Amino acid sequence: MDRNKDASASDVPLLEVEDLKVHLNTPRGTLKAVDGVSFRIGNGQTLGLVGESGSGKSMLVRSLMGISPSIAKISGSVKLSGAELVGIPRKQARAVWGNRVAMVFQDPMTSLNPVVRIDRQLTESMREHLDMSRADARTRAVDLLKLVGIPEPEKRAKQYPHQLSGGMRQRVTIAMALACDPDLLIADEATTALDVTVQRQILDLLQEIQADRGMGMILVSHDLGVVAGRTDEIAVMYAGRMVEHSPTQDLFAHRRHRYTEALLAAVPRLDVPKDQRPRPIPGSPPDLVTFKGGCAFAARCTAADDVCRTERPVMTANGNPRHLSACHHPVAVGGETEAAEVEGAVKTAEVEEAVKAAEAEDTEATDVSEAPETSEAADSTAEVEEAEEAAEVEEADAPEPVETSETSEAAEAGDAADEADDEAEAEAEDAKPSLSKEVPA
Amino acid sequence: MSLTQTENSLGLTESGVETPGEAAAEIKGKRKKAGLLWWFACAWLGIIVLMVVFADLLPNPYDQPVPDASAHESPFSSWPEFLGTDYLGRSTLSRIAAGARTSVTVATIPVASGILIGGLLGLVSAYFRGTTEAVIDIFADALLAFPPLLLLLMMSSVLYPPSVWTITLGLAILTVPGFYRLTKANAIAQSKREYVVVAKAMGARPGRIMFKELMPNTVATILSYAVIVMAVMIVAEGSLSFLGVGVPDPEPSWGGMVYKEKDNLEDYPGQVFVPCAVLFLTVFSLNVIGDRLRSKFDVRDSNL
Amino acid sequence: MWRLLGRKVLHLIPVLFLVTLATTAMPDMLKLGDSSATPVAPKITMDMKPEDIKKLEHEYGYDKPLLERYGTWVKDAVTGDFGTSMATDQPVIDGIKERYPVTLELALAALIIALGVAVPLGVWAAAKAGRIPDKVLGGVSSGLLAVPPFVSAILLVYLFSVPGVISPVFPNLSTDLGTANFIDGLEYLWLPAIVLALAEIPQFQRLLRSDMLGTLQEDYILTARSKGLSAPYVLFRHALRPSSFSLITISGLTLGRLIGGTVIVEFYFGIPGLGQSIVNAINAKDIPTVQGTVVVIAVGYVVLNALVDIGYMLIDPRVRAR
Amino acid sequence: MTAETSPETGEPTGSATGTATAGDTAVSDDVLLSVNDLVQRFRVPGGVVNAVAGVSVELKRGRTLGLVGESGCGKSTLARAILQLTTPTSGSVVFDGQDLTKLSKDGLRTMRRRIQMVFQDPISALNPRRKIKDIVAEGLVISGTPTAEIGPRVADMLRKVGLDPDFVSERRPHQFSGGQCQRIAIARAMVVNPDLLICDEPVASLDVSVQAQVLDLLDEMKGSTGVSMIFVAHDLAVVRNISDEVAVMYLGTICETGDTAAIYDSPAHPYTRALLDAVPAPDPGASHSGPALKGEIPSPMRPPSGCRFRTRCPLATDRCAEEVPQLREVAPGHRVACHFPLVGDDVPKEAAAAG
Repeated sequence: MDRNKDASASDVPLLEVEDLKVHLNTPRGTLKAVDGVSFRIGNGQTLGLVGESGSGKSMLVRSLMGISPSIAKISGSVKLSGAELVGIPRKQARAVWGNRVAMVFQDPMTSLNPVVRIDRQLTESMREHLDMSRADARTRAVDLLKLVGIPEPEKRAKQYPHQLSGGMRQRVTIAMALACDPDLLIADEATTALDVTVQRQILDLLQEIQADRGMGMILVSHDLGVVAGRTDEIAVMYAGRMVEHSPTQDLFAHRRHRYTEALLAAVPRLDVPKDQRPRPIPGSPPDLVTFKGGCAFAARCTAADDVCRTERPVMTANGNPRHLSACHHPVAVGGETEAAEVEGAVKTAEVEEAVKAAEAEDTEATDVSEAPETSEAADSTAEVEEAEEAAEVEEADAPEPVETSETSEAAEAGDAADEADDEAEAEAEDAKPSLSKEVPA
Repeated sequence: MSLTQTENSLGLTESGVETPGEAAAEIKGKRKKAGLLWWFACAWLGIIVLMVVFADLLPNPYDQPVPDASAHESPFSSWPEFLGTDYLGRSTLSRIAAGARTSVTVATIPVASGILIGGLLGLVSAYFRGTTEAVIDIFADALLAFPPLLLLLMMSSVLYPPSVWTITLGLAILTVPGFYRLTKANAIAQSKREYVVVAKAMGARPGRIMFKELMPNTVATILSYAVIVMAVMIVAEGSLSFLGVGVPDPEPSWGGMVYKEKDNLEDYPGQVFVPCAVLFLTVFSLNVIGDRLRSKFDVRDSNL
Repeated sequence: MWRLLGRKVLHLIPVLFLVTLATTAMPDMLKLGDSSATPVAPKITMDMKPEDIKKLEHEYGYDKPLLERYGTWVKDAVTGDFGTSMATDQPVIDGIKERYPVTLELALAALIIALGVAVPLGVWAAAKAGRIPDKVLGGVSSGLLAVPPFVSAILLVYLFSVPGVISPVFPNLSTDLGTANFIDGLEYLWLPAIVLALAEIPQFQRLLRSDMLGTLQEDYILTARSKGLSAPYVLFRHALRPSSFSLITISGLTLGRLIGGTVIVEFYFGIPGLGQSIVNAINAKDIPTVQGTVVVIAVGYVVLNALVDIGYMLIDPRVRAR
Repeated sequence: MTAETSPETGEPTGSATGTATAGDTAVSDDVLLSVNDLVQRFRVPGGVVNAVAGVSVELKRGRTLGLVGESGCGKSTLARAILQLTTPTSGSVVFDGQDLTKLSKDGLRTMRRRIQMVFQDPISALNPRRKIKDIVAEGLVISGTPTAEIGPRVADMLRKVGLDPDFVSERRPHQFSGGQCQRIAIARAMVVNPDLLICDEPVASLDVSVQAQVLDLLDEMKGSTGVSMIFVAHDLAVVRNISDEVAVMYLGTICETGDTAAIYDSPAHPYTRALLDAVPAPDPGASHSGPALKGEIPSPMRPPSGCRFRTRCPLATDRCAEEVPQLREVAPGHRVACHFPLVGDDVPKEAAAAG
């Protein structure tokens, strides 16, 4: 454990991403999943990365971990403590992945190998990167399990993942990510698959560990609520680009980009009066293969004009030098909070009108012209997701056809699930997380 | 490919694992263009069809122009016997063409009846589950408990006298459990999907659910497997005839031709290898087409 | 898990009942096709009158109703008595005892060869999916898949110039199945075993390849890769095991099928195994021998299937937990 | 086993309070659905799951009930049991005066037309090989609507959910995005003019921006047709705007029910409180108001004795382990199953101190 982590403590930011592009070669053309993103994270800082599905946020963080699909072409620059990561030999890069940068995935049910005991999954990266003996690694593994709040760590270490509940498994994946004491922890939608109560536990845990160890952290989420209270800075992504990047407080107080504004208004929240309803964003994101110029949000934006449709906005600071946004018609910077609120109220009404109008259009006239576009957008979203999911089977090989796995599942069900009748099976799904093990009080 | 492969190529092993097709070699959306192999396979099957249709224009396959023991003639020595003649002096080309009729019979009829009976039982079983399923399962499992070739042998020992039709009947019985299990597995997988639950919740009757909801999503898979099962059927008939318990001699059959000539391998290899090659090419073509269909439908499904 | 096991065993009983009943009903089925056919055909001589045949059928008990015959058959079979051969007048069980080891050895040898070749090729193809090695392997396996065993047998014999039909004096494998015997047997069985293996290799290889590809799509492979582990490590330590369950299951089943499926090579190579005896019995219309041999093989197959299922539960921790 | 039986033996008393309130309203015609002491048990390997352990709820005509709880709390099972998609172990489901559990197959089939369902995953809820117009028409075809009428009604309904019938009719589901598929699913449900719409997590798998679209659409439908709704969700924030009443479920039982304002403004059950606290607010200034709930929902195969929530409750005392709390009214129409409710006569502070 004698890596010199302090070398970077001075001016060099922990992570520096410059004009990162992740382009996927699909049969329809190049899909610009991430299209020129730049940001930095200081030591011990937390960045919230927010966006809808298909916005490229997952693709972005996966390209940092070397697990983007093989059809992806990565260009630009990613520097970890000043050392370039893009384009270096795989062997060198492997020394970084899992060691100095580690990742927690979305679904704890699928991100642990079901047939490998927990202790081995925990120790393997220590044995790989830190050259630890089996016994030392095991001791540390048990310590890590204790650290992430797993009761009876000794016993749990010898179990298989399915013997743990969802929340416990996510704790295990966090322990796994912490195994080599990384400088940067990436949590890719780490709580999306969990219940709200458990989500809060896991977020608290992440925050605590981050503060304790002074790690950098990227919290990826589609939910502005998740990142609001737990990050230093927030970056909002839309259609493969960053549209707004700002210190957290400032973003919520003076959001500039129309997309951020719309996203915030769409979140159902408890801290506002009941009559202030979440407002939908009409339409869907553009197709990232065919999308050409202009602002990607223009088609859904209530403030869009011809400039937005033709000219692509660039990230500019407007007032606060640390608050960047890429919008031709940014939301006015409200000086005082009260004034902002009043203005917000007026705006609300306005936008509501506009949205209604847009919706009416959506339903009646434009649908003929718009629908093909949206369905294609759906396609491209699916592509991105699919690509995001695709493991690097070299040369872009076949995702196992869904039907196959299902058929086999069904056949298995046909055999194995004689055990419980149909209904019970359906139910078992509902009760699965809790069936695995009782939770200590 | 052996007859014993039936189960595997149907993807109907106990754990229900499908044997992969070329499916795996294709990425979603990035569909392979129909390659050379595909066109070759289609062309070959076209030739087979031509043979079946025009077999009567060739010399009579039962004719023995030179009725003595030294009747063999090597390939390419005369027309229309350019594939040579067999030990009785019968035209090999004619017998290949007439054998194609046998092969087409044993390939299509059992497969069609297997799809019909097995598919129907599969849908019923997948919809009702419970006792219905358990009872049908027992019969299917009992049939599957015999290694396929063994079952055929057993049947050919009692279905007497052997002919194309008794063999077709035997093969038909053999295919039913395979298609049954495939349909069932497929339909059960779907019945967990919510659109089936929705249909039930809307008050749809069992027939409607089986035929409107479950069947459309099963048919494509079944048909693409059917092509591969046809290949298996052709091999099965060939194997039986090779053992001398299949289509009896004057009737032409590719396997039977190999059986009769196998002892003359040293002297007249052509008489053995010509039917072997025809059998191989046919089976190979069917496999190529079946694999491609399968992967195509799989890809469609995975895009949903 | 134990419940699952119980259900498997419960399911076995009716299946075995149907299997044995079907074989007992063989003489009756014979009459369905041709009412003049008789199960005692091998005993009939030219000068026999229909009454004599009836008498003969009565002697062998074929005139009794099916269920009664089934009862007798089960009672005898439990004590290891499968009746006497019509053709040789030997107890059927003696022939089976003598021939079973030969067939078993042949099937085992074929399975070992097939797995030995297919597993590395399957992993290799999955690792190189879409690249040249995978494409070549895919082509070869598609081709192999279309070669029926009787064709490959003939081809191999022709290529290696092995005399048309081998009829060696087989060592008596039945005394015991020790290693010495196994190796002795291989001297005669290697070529037939390769023929059998050739038919299984492409299937095993394709199965493992596609299962591996499926596994490589899983999130936990991404997790493993994000830990900076090397590609071979991920392939063998994370992907191979969860990918091999179906292969293991299938190889178990294949063994069962091979025991009943060696007919063709036994027939062609003149190997005195169960398959050859069935073909001979069919040609001699020796129903008791067919019946006894088929039952032994089928029951063996069913039981093996059940064992494979149990084995599957033991190796997959997810199933084990149920 | 004792742990399992004790809440059940305690249940009848619970439903007694339930029927008391039901008694008042049963006279009036406006109760559309009343679920009485519904129990749904499943045999699974290793035991029996009490997915729904004695639940009584009531829904008035034209109202919307939000059913909220963590996954595994039995809310989806309850929704399916109401529809008789599973056969309830005991209890009754009275819909418009008829007990669905006692109906014949045919009677149930007719009745089902009046209750429709919308599922969580819109993509798996639509048959991939059927055209949109056939999917939407399904309910009409099943109910024997004349063919001539079907086309126009389908087109009309598609328009109502914001889709252009000329464009979508001939297409298949995979050509649409998740949000559009959910609109189609809603069209399919609403085209038969149901009296009750059961929505099982209809927005959980959608993006936030689309969530609001679907919620708006449902609200619009409710306004224009007067359909009653049961809205199942795991997220209290989602149901807030759409529900008139909310029932919070925990481990197969209802722990709190009341009108929306009461539940959100003055939650009485510590579990409801915790659920509210756990919803992340998109506001960096807002801090969580209570401590995080510890642990996870216990196995429904071995529910804790007494109050099912006690293993995670910050206020639990010995009494909670021994006595099953019954639903009781803390304010008009606001009922809670807790020995130490956060509102009303008991003082939670004391309890907290005692614990």
